[in-house]
Amino acid sequence: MSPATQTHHDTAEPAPRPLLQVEHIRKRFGAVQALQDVSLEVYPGEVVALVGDNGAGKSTTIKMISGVETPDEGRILVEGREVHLTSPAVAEQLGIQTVYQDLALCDNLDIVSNLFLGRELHRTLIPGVIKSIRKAEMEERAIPILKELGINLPPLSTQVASLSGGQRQTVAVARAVLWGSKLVLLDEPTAALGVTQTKAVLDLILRLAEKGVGVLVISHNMSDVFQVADRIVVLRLGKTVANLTAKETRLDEVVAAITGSAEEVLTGK
Amino acid sequence: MSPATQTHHDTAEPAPRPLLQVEHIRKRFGAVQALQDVSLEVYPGEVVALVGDNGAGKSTTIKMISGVETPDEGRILVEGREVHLTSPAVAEQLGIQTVYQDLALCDNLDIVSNLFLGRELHRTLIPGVIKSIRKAEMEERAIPILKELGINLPPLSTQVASLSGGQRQTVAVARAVLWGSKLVLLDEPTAALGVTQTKAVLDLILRLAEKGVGVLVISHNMSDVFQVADRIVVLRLGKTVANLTAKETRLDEVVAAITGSAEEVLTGK
Amino acid sequence: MSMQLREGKQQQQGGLAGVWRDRIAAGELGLLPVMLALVVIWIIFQSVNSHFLSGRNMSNLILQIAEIGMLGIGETFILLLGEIDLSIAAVSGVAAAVLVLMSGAHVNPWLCILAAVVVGAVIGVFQGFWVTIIGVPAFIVTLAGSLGYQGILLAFLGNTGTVPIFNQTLLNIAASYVPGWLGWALVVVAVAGYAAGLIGIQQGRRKRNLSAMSARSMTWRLVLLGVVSVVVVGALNSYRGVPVAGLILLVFVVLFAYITQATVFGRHIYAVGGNKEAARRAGINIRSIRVIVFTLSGVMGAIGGIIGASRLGSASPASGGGDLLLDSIAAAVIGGTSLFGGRGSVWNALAGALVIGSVENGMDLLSAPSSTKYIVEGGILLIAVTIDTMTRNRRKVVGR
Amino acid sequence: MSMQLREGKQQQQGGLAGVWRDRIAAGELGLLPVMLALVVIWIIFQSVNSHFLSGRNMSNLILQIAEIGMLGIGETFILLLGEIDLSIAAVSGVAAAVLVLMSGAHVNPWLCILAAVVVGAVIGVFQGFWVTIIGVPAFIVTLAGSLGYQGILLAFLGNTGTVPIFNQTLLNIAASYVPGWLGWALVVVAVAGYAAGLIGIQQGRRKRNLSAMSARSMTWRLVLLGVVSVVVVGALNSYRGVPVAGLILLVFVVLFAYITQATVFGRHIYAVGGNKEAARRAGINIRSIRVIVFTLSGVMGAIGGIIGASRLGSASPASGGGDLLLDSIAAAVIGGTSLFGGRGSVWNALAGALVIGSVENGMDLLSAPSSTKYIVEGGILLIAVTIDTMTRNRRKVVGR
Amino acid sequence: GSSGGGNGTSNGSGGSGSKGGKMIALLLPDTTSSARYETQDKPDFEKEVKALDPSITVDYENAQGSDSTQQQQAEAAITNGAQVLVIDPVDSQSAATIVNEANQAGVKVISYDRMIENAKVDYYVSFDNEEVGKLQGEYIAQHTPKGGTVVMIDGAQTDNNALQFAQGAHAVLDPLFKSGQLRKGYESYTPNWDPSNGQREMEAALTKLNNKVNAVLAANDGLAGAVIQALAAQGLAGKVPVTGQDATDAGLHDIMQGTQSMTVYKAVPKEAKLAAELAVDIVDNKPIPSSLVNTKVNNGAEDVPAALLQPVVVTKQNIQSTVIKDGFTTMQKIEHPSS
Ligand SMILES: Nc1ncnc2c1ncn2[C@@H]1O[C@H](COP(=O)(O)OP(=O)(O)OP(=O)(O)O)[C@@H](O)[C@H]1O
Ligand SMILES: Nc1ncnc2c1ncn2[C@@H]1O[C@H](COP(=O)(O)OP(=O)(O)OP(=O)(O)O)[C@@H](O)[C@H]1O
Ligand SMILES: O[C@@H]1[C@@H](O)[C@H](O)OC[C@H]1O
Ligand SMILES: [Mg+2]
Ligand SMILES: [Mg+2]
Repeated sequence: MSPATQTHHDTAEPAPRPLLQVEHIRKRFGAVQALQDVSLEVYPGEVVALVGDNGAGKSTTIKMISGVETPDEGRILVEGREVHLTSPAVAEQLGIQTVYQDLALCDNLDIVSNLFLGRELHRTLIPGVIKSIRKAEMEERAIPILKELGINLPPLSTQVASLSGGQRQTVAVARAVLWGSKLVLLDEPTAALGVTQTKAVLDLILRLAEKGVGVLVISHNMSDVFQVADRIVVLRLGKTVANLTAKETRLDEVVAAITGSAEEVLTGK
Repeated sequence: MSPATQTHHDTAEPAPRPLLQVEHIRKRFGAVQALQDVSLEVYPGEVVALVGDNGAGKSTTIKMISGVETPDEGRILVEGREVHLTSPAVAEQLGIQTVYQDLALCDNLDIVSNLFLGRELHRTLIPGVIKSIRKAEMEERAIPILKELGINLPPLSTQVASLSGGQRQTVAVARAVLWGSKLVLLDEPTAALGVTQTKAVLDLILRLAEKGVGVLVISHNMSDVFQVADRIVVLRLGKTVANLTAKETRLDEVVAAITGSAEEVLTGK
Repeated sequence: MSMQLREGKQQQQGGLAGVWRDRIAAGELGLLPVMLALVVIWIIFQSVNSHFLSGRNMSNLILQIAEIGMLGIGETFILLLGEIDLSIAAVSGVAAAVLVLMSGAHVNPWLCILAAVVVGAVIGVFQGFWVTIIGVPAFIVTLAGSLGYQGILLAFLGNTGTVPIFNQTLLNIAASYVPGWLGWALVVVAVAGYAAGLIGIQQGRRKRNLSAMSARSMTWRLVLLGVVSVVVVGALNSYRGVPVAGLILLVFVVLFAYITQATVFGRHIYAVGGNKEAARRAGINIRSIRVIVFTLSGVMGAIGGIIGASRLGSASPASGGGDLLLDSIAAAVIGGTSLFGGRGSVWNALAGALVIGSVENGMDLLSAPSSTKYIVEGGILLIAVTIDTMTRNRRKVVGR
Repeated sequence: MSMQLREGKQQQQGGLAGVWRDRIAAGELGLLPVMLALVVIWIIFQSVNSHFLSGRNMSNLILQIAEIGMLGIGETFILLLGEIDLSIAAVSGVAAAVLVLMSGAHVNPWLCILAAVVVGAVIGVFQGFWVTIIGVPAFIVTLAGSLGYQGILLAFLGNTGTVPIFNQTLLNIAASYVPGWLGWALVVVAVAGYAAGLIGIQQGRRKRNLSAMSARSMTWRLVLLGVVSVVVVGALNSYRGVPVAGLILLVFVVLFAYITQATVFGRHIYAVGGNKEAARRAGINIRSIRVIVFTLSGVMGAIGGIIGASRLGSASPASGGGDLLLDSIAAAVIGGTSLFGGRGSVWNALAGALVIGSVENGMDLLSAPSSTKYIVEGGILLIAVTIDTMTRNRRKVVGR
Repeated sequence: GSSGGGNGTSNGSGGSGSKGGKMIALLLPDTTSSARYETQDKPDFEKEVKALDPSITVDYENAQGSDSTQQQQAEAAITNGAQVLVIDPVDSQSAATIVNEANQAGVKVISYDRMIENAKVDYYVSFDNEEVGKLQGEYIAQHTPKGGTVVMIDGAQTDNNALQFAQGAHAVLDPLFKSGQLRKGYESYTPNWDPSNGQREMEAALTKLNNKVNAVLAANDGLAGAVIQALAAQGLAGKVPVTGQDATDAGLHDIMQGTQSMTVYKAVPKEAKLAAELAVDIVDNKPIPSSLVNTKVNNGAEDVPAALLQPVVVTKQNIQSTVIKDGFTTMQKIEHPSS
């Protein structure tokens, strides 16, 4: 029923297996039906943009895939196998890394600790009991990645509580880039970024895709979307209403799908 | 030394008194000199955009004007008189309203309560002691304002903790619009907003200015900036490095000032 | 585009059942889980000892929780702010000492009460000042305070030991009962008042085209209130009537519930507890809010102390000691008030005090050995709050 | 464009004085303010009673704080998580009871110790499970637990009353001293070990081109450690040497300071305490972290109980009662550990225990009347933390 | 259920079935200041009642040191239908409220061990608290060398009894302090009767007096144990007389070891037996034999008919003829207090 299969992978060459398949998920919070029927796919090396109006359910969708919330109905498949993402740890182990819209950093820890949180470089002193942190190595590894994102940062031992909005966002993005091995989910990763930093992040997204990583990115900025996305999935009121190949779509079509002013046109397409 | 006087008010007609003057403020946080030398002015009915790279000190500047932080050095004048903004309450009383980058909402309260926080409509039962809240009136007044911002919202009695990013931002903007009588400070007010909602907020900014309110808006989105701003103030590494009239400036000039790649050109201008 | 305030539509959609389903899903159950736990506790005790639900024992229970209830209210205010008050029990002891000493010097009993309350208020102001202006954590200020007030209490009573109250007015606070007919009249007033308020508010909302409670829902609430109050007053009248101290507690609960839920000051308490910085940025004078709340806590401590002294007929160097402090904090927390601020209500404190009081009262009726009592009390407490936690399980996901 | 990691540059700019100025401005003073308060307290007591700083009294002081110190460490772990443990004192009582009863049955002393620790651990696991998996607030679980364990203690000792320890090994825990020469040897080892560690780390950082501590700064730290430990050991050796129980406490502090500051597990505790949801989203198993921390707290409670029993030479139904609970929480909080999670250190607990212990010890030396004792204790506590708060005043703006 | 009393069990479960049955409530103050309440008073009292009239149930409550808890427990007992309250008050003054409630409900009250002041109490069965302090003081007076230094570790200032013990001791010792025959080197009340506080106080005393301590008046055996521990650390245990109270197994053990010198033995079994006889006679409506009630004590409200027992000083010498002979404890228990 949805045009989900109509992607640019649907060509003559043997279609690779999708990295991620989200099938008809639904989610209700108390009186609010946040997701009614959401389906989407991400192939390896593909950049998919998830767009939609405020409150359309984009962040909720991402939280389902990253294991922060669990769907009421519907299935999620990773590399063809159904998975039960009961916690973010499960998603991480599957190689899924996420930048959340609210950034989710530990304010009381410093920049380096946040970058490596849950994945600290360590030396095992007593197996299974004491793992000593390799602080200097962590700092050493952090520097080039942050540099790549082109941002002014205070000393790396600064608590993230005192960072500026863009600096915080950069830390969160760097974290996902450092660890995302298969699928990277980015919820408005450039919302707080300056011109140069935005460009750096978009470049990074493209480079990740080149390496074969699947990228699902949420953005309200259509020019960013068209710069990086292979495919554009549109959510409206908790439903996927369009699944478009970026190259074959015009901006106004996407906007129309978002606002719902031309639903018929698109689904008829 | 700074080109701060070079505004479009610098014409033949008698210059109105600036609403806000920020003069050479400095601020240090521990080892970080966040602001080195910031000066700017906002006239009644004028929209001033404050732009700069991430970490340039934009939010810190706004916090000085809204009374959240106090400068180490320098002066702030409102309507020509030096003011000591020792707390946000002081700024509010001067008619200054602010949308903060981190939104600063009370997650445990509902939408209406957040909109009216600190300014609840009430009926005085015992003078100075018991003021009973007029809940229904507050709700009634909130509806049209939220409608104007064109956003989907769950029931108004929903805790803001469960709102989407854009919904939260809308609540914060609506709050400032409701109460800002003289000067409205907006720190990236459209960062989380969709296309339609962004347009609604930009329209609102223009309407505020028409009413004679001064608006100081921070944004990384240059097209937004050029749509609404009369003047553009550029910060770099905690210093005001340019003060440009929007109509007479090209995009690349602003970007150059932000990144510092053409400092000489601009100051020489 | 279209702004869809989904409210009206959604609430009608599911009808009453739908509303309840949504509420349960969202964990918005208010007092229900605690009340459920309380009913379970009562059924268990009644089945083991048939005196438990007798009018006489209910009357005792109410008097037994009067002091904890008062302290629990004060502590609730503090917890709503995200602070803690470890001195409230010690304050009650000092207030009790002031009361009995002044009364012993034949001061007019009302003056004695006033003096005790003023002492509580002064202590509260002092603590509020130290927490707010100097910025020392409330935990430390009130812990240090608690030590200090214990010292003061000893300085007052250390050499005389226990001082009895002879004044009948003071003794009557905890020893008199409302006559039967007046009890019934109060039921009528309460139900009628609630009905009037409810209908007034909902009509106002309808007039403004806002979502309003359905007539059925309103009827249900009124019937519930009516049935509960008839049963309680009936039971109490079968003994000596409604205890005045219990009525005072109820008045305080209603009054403060109103203040927290429906006044500007109350709203600001929640705001400060939810996000201090956001409240400050909204221009709220968070300092004065905090000083006032600490003062209120001191006053409630003093009022609790007065009721406690009246009930015990005396004050001693041990007044305000023992488990009183932890019991009062627990009363607030059991009811569902968060230790992290911004969530809870004064009604919770009453419910929590009832849980604690019922457990202690029930165990006393069974006259079990001390070791068993402790273990069972701990167990019931744990189970009661576990029921509460499980029924509002989804809350965790939504909140914090 | 250019990423400017301002670190290196800035730190060299101001030199040592500049670093200190920045630190004071940022409120990053660590233990200094508490230590300052402690020194003030010591000077005051010494000037009132010349025995206060005698080697003998210092030795007593160390033994007196050993139990509170152990409990304070356990509580610090819990507070770092943003939870609270109200049962730690009761656990120490139960562990003490297990110890004396088994020892009375002539069980090998090491087995007795092991059994007591295991009991603490089991209790900790149980509580951690209930808090984490069922989701009942720690305040309630540990309060209920505390009641339950008091009951168990009574069941154990209610019929016998005080049970003395006869086993010399157990008594020796709190009654033996390190010989003088060994004390000095320990100073050498400590300073040398610290020097080696410091130099190793800083060289590693230099090699990697990261900002590193200046040689001058390192020398200062070493000299400070050297002087303090020489003075302390010298004083203690003038009496009987370093008390073994004090040494055990110190070893625990150093060990746990290492664990919290330098291991993955420790980092995760801070993360969970700072932002539970962020930690969860980072893939940290917050459940196991919490269960482990509660277990640790139970174990520390038990160890404290063992030391307490050894010192008293017995256990009784009163073990773990009195002010022990509030004192242990206060030890952690006075040192600067936040009740809201994510901020603090194990060293704080030691400093806090020293403050509390010094005040109590000093007041005992003065043999003031109880009322004075309470008032002065409260006053000193308040002033000590006020000093701490004021010196790190700017912290408030930066944090939370 | 209301199946009526008479099942004769003396444990708690009797409470529910005793409506209309015969019941006595035994209300004791705490479990921590002394072990006696759980180890002696309760079992002895219950045993005696059972022997005298098996149809009577005993409703036992312990207030854990809180006077308001005790009030709650008294109310529970009255609700349960007790005809007699045997109360060892947590607080001698505040318990008057309980007596008033009992009077209103027609329930008789025996003030047990501690007097309830200013209330219409029916009987008083006890030892004399001041007498206890006097015995301790006299022992110190007799066993301290002239000019010797005395340390006094008193009980909790929040416990009325502790004040009375201290008063008794001071009545004996103050004249000696005044005349210079003895010197008071240190005195402190001990918060909560907590031995670890007592240990700290004794250490402070030793430090302050540079170990020149010739006698220690410790208010009870729990504190005596802590004092001995502090003395032992200075090698002084057994060299300095230490008093005590309650004749606990641990205290008697220390007396046998020679580290504690005396304890004041309050023959609890006798006290409990007396109280039980009185209570049973009241419940069974029997006349009270005048041999039981030997005196009257004024409690501020009236002269209360009283049965007063003499506290006895127990030392190593008379241990056999007192506590052992009375069956208060056994040599086996003294040697192995944990069994
Ligand atoms: N935890 C929650 N509890 C209740 N309602 C929620 C919760 N999370 C999301 N919602 C509701 O679900 C809807 C979708 O929210 P979501 O955050 O997914 O939107 P979004 O598409 O990310 O919007 P934005 O562009 O503004 O970030 C919103 O109406 C929101 O209010
Ligand atoms: N409370 C604070 N403590 C320490 N450093 C701070 C604090 N607030 C801001 N800073 C530092 O001051 C500098 C300026 O921060 P500010 O938030 O003003 O930047 P900004 O221009 O708003 O950036 P962005 O576009 O990313 O929001 C940053 O380097 C930041 O790390
Ligand atoms: O027997 C003593 C008791 O009377 C007192 O109240 O508490 C301490 C005990 O030793
Ligand atoms: Mg979103
Ligand atoms: Mg900013």
